[in-house]
Amino acid sequence: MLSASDVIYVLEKMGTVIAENKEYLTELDSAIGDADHGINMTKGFDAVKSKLEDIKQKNIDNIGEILKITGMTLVSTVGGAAGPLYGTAFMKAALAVMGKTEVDIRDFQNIMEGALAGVKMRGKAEISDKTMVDALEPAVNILRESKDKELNEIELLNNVRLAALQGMEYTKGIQARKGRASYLGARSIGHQDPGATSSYLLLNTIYQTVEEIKGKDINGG
Amino acid sequence: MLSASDVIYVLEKMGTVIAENKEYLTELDSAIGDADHGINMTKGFDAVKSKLEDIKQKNIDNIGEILKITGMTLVSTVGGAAGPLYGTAFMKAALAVMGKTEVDIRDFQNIMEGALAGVKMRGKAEISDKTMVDALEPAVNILRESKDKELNEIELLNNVRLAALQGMEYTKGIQARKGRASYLGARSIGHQDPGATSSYLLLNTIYQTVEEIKGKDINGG
Amino acid sequence: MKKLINNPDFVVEEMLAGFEAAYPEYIRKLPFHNVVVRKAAPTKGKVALVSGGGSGHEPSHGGFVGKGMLDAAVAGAVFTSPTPDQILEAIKEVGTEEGVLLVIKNYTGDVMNFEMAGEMAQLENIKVASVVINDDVAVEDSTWTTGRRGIAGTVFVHKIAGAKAEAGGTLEEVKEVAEKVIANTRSMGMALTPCIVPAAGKPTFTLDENEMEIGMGIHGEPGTHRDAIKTADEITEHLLSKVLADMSLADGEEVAVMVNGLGSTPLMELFIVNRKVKEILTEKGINIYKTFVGEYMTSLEMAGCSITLLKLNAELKELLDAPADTPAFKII
Amino acid sequence: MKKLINNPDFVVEEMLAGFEAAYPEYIRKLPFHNVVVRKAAPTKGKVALVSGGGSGHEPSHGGFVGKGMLDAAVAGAVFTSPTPDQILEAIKEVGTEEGVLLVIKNYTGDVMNFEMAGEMAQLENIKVASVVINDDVAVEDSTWTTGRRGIAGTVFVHKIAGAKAEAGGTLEEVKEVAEKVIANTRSMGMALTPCIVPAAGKPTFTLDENEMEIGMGIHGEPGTHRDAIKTADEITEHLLSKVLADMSLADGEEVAVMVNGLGSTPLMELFIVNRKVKEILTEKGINIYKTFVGEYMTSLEMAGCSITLLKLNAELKELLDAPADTPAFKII
Ligand SMILES: Nc1ncnc2c1ncn2[C@@H]1O[C@H](COP(=O)(O)OP(=O)(O)O)[C@@H](O)[C@H]1O
Ligand SMILES: Nc1ncnc2c1ncn2[C@@H]1O[C@H](COP(=O)(O)OP(=O)(O)O)[C@@H](O)[C@H]1O
Ligand SMILES: [Mg+2]
Ligand SMILES: [Mg+2]
Ligand SMILES: [Mg+2]
Ligand SMILES: [Mg+2]
Repeated sequence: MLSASDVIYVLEKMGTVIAENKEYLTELDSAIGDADHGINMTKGFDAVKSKLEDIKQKNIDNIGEILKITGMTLVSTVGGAAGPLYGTAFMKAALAVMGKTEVDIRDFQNIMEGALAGVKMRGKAEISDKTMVDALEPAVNILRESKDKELNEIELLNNVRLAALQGMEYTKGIQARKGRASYLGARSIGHQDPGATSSYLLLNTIYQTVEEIKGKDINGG
Repeated sequence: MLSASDVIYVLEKMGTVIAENKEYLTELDSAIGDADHGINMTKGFDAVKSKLEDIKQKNIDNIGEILKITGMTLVSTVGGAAGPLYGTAFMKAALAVMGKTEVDIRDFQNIMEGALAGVKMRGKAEISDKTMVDALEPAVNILRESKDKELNEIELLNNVRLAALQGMEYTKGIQARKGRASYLGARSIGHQDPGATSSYLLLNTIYQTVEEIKGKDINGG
Repeated sequence: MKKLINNPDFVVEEMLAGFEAAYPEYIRKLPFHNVVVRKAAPTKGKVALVSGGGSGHEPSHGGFVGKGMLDAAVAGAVFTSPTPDQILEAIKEVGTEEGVLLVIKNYTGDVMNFEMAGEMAQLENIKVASVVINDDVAVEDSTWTTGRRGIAGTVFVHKIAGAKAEAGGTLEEVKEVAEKVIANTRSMGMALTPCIVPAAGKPTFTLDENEMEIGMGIHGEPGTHRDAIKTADEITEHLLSKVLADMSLADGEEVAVMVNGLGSTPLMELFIVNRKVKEILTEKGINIYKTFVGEYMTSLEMAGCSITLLKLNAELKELLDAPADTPAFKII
Repeated sequence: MKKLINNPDFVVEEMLAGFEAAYPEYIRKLPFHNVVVRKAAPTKGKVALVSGGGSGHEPSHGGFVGKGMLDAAVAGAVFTSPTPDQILEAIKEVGTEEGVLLVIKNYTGDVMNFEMAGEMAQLENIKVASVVINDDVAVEDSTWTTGRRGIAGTVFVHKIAGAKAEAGGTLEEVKEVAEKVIANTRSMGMALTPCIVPAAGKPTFTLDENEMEIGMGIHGEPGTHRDAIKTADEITEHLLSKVLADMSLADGEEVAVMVNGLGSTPLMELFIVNRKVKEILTEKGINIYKTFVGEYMTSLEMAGCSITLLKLNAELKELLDAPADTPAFKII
């Protein structure tokens, strides 16, 4: 179980990680895009950070509301392709937990289902198009497959982020069919997709931050 | 005494020397001007060269006519400041020997008087304005002073070109008051004037070529 | 990075302030939004045209706001599509009962952001339609991919759809003629030197002293290939052959030509390119109805050019010739 | 040297061929001469305006040939004044009984070549007058020297004298108003990077990555000094303070502003400069009547800009607003 303030903490960590990887993401985008993915994402999460201050001030504990504000902020600050995509992802994720003040691993699955559906609806991309879908869909699949298994939550989140990592790595070998990189045709092969990379970084941040939170929590799991 | 074909030969040599010094003159012009003096002069003397072919073809032996054609060609091909200046110089020089088929050292003085007057009329420059006048006027002064002296012609031409050389060197130390270099104000000090340099090169060519012609001539002086 | 700027983070805002200061007789800027609209917007009784995209392509798109062309232009960050909220403000400011046409260059980001804005506008009961420009033949076209990029041909869409709207066309008619222009416009470009996005501070790509990039995008996206620099005539031949190969232009047909500078290519060079364009088209019996040489869709200070052909018919010619009065495009 | 050219020796001829190909509705080129004239020249009953100079400053001067501005433009080699025979051809082609005004930028070469052409034209019984433009305050003015250079302010002379001629002014009147413009126009420029003359193949000067040249000429002539690059606001302040120091502009007076790009400076940056121009003038209570931002008097691919102010009165305002229709300058 994560509380609203845990969720806020995770979102803040996401901002930190994106900022730390600003140059890296931009570098990746310069090879097959227009060299702005890190810049745009950092701008967006910086804006999210100040919105989170507002949220804390106002003691908003509706996690759906928090994710919706995050999504709307990303939409109106990131721009480019990533803005509408991540924005829609967070806004659709918000619908899955609207009204809730705590979320468990099954809520997280619903969040991720919403996020993935949002990205695919907005971007019309499928797996293997060399986009963030290649990181997100395998991650969601892990959550789906875990449904009937007995798994430690942290272990599961680790598997989720490993699936995203694998998806991110997978984008290196394939040709882009969506987004700016698709204009390169075969020249896009050999380069890792920036959006899949930021998606992995976000899922990795969830895993690491939840582990940190749970480590502090004496009840564990 | 120089014949019309000697004069043609001198003019051809001038073209060769200017072409050889294309980069040098342009380099000088890049320091205090617009880096084209060598380019413009070479273009002009290349055009003169082909006009001289015409002249030879047509057996024109009127030295005044030859100089006039040279001047008009320079005016219509060099452009910039040097075009009207050298063009006018040659056209005024032509007036001094119109109709003559041979020229002696006193004719040469008249030629140079005409050239200098032409440059000064067209450019309104005086000595010490850091222009070609600084090379031409001292050269003309030598010819004027030689009027009553007994001097070997070659020696005299040597003194003429040395005076021009000195004038050219002199331009290094002074501030430009005419032409493009004048826009630099005090920043023009320390640089040698390109036009004074080309004027020296032309007078030096006259000296060297006449010496060459006279060397071949058993009667000497 | 040698730039006449103050702070890389504020270039768009400061540019728009300077743009507004320059052309008060044509446009006004919406306070708090990076949106430029016609001075007297909305124009009652007329379909409104809204376009825009990342900044760095000036005079696109703000320079084309005015009589006979756009009603609003939305400026994103440099080379980054504007966000839906900004686009929505533009739509709301200039929208009329006749509706709004969104003129979008085919980049995933632009398409998605404009689409979201359009959805929001429809929720506010504004009639919205959109067209997507995809004139760049350097990119392979396919329904499985994002398709082609929109580049300089965009300006012809602004001009002709703008004239149709000014003439009282309905939203459907304006959209239809815009699509006619899109279907008949092909472009291709090349770069001699890259450009530097202010916030990045270094070139997006690098080219050797004797290299050029063929078919690169107007945001510095890589093109089809690199090659040793060739003569202007050879480069023109190559670009034009690609453009022509993708159009069905019969002997005797008419085109409009645009030779577009990407930012730091002197007009002199663009005219040298145009000389060869004319030579090649004349050889093929293709008539040039009108030519535009200059900077229309730039890429900051990139050196290079693009060549655009628009195949004309009587209707398109009339609309191309219709008066336009904007800061950067005037037809008298 | 990265340039879209074929042969450095033919750039001017090929440019003019491409220019003629682009604008047959405006101009024609004289065969065998690097002269561009109005399509229907001579214009009977109207004083003719002839200008020109070295090439490399495009759209100056050919781009300003047309209704309400020039009747002919003579193109010299790159950065080199045209020769008198070319200028004479222009004068003869467009000259009318009302006479011809030569509009000359103050460079020794230009002045002498135009002067010689004028002398030749007078021998052929053509009435000729001339004005010499000297707006560049970077250069010290003095009757002992050549005086100031003519730079971007030239375009205001073309526009206003052109309007006066179009309105039926006599040669004396057109000359008088041109001199009024010259007396009230001041400019100053700066460069971030040099340009390369095609025939030379290398930059006329070099600047370090963090250096700029203040007050340089439009042919790459050195300026007043070098300095570390400053912000756009600081640079604008410096240039404008020099310009203002040389004009008597009282509170409430009106000016036209031109922020001119030298070749490779993005419009974005010119607008950032214009933002500060507006701020400073507003502070001083000086009213901006009209602003022109763009490339008017370039220096091939030099990066940098110049700022020009023209002090206006009722007459000059009316003439500035008069219609003009040329390839590169239109007033509707
Ligand atoms: N249609 C799409 N569907 C899903 N993801 C996409 C799509 N188009 C682009 N992306 C993702 O967006 C990333 C690029 O984001 P960004 O650089 O911020 O936007 P832009 O391409 O507009 O500059 C790509 O790496 C890719 O992962
Ligand atoms: N008014 C003048 N009188 C005499 N010589 C002049 C004058 N102005 C310039 N010059 C000469 O012309 C030279 C420059 O010639 P050039 O570079 O060909 O012309 P431009 O300055 O037009 O590029 C100068 O070095 C100077 O000697
Ligand atoms: Mg990107
Ligand atoms: Mg010179
Ligand atoms: Mg982008
Ligand atoms: Mg010169």
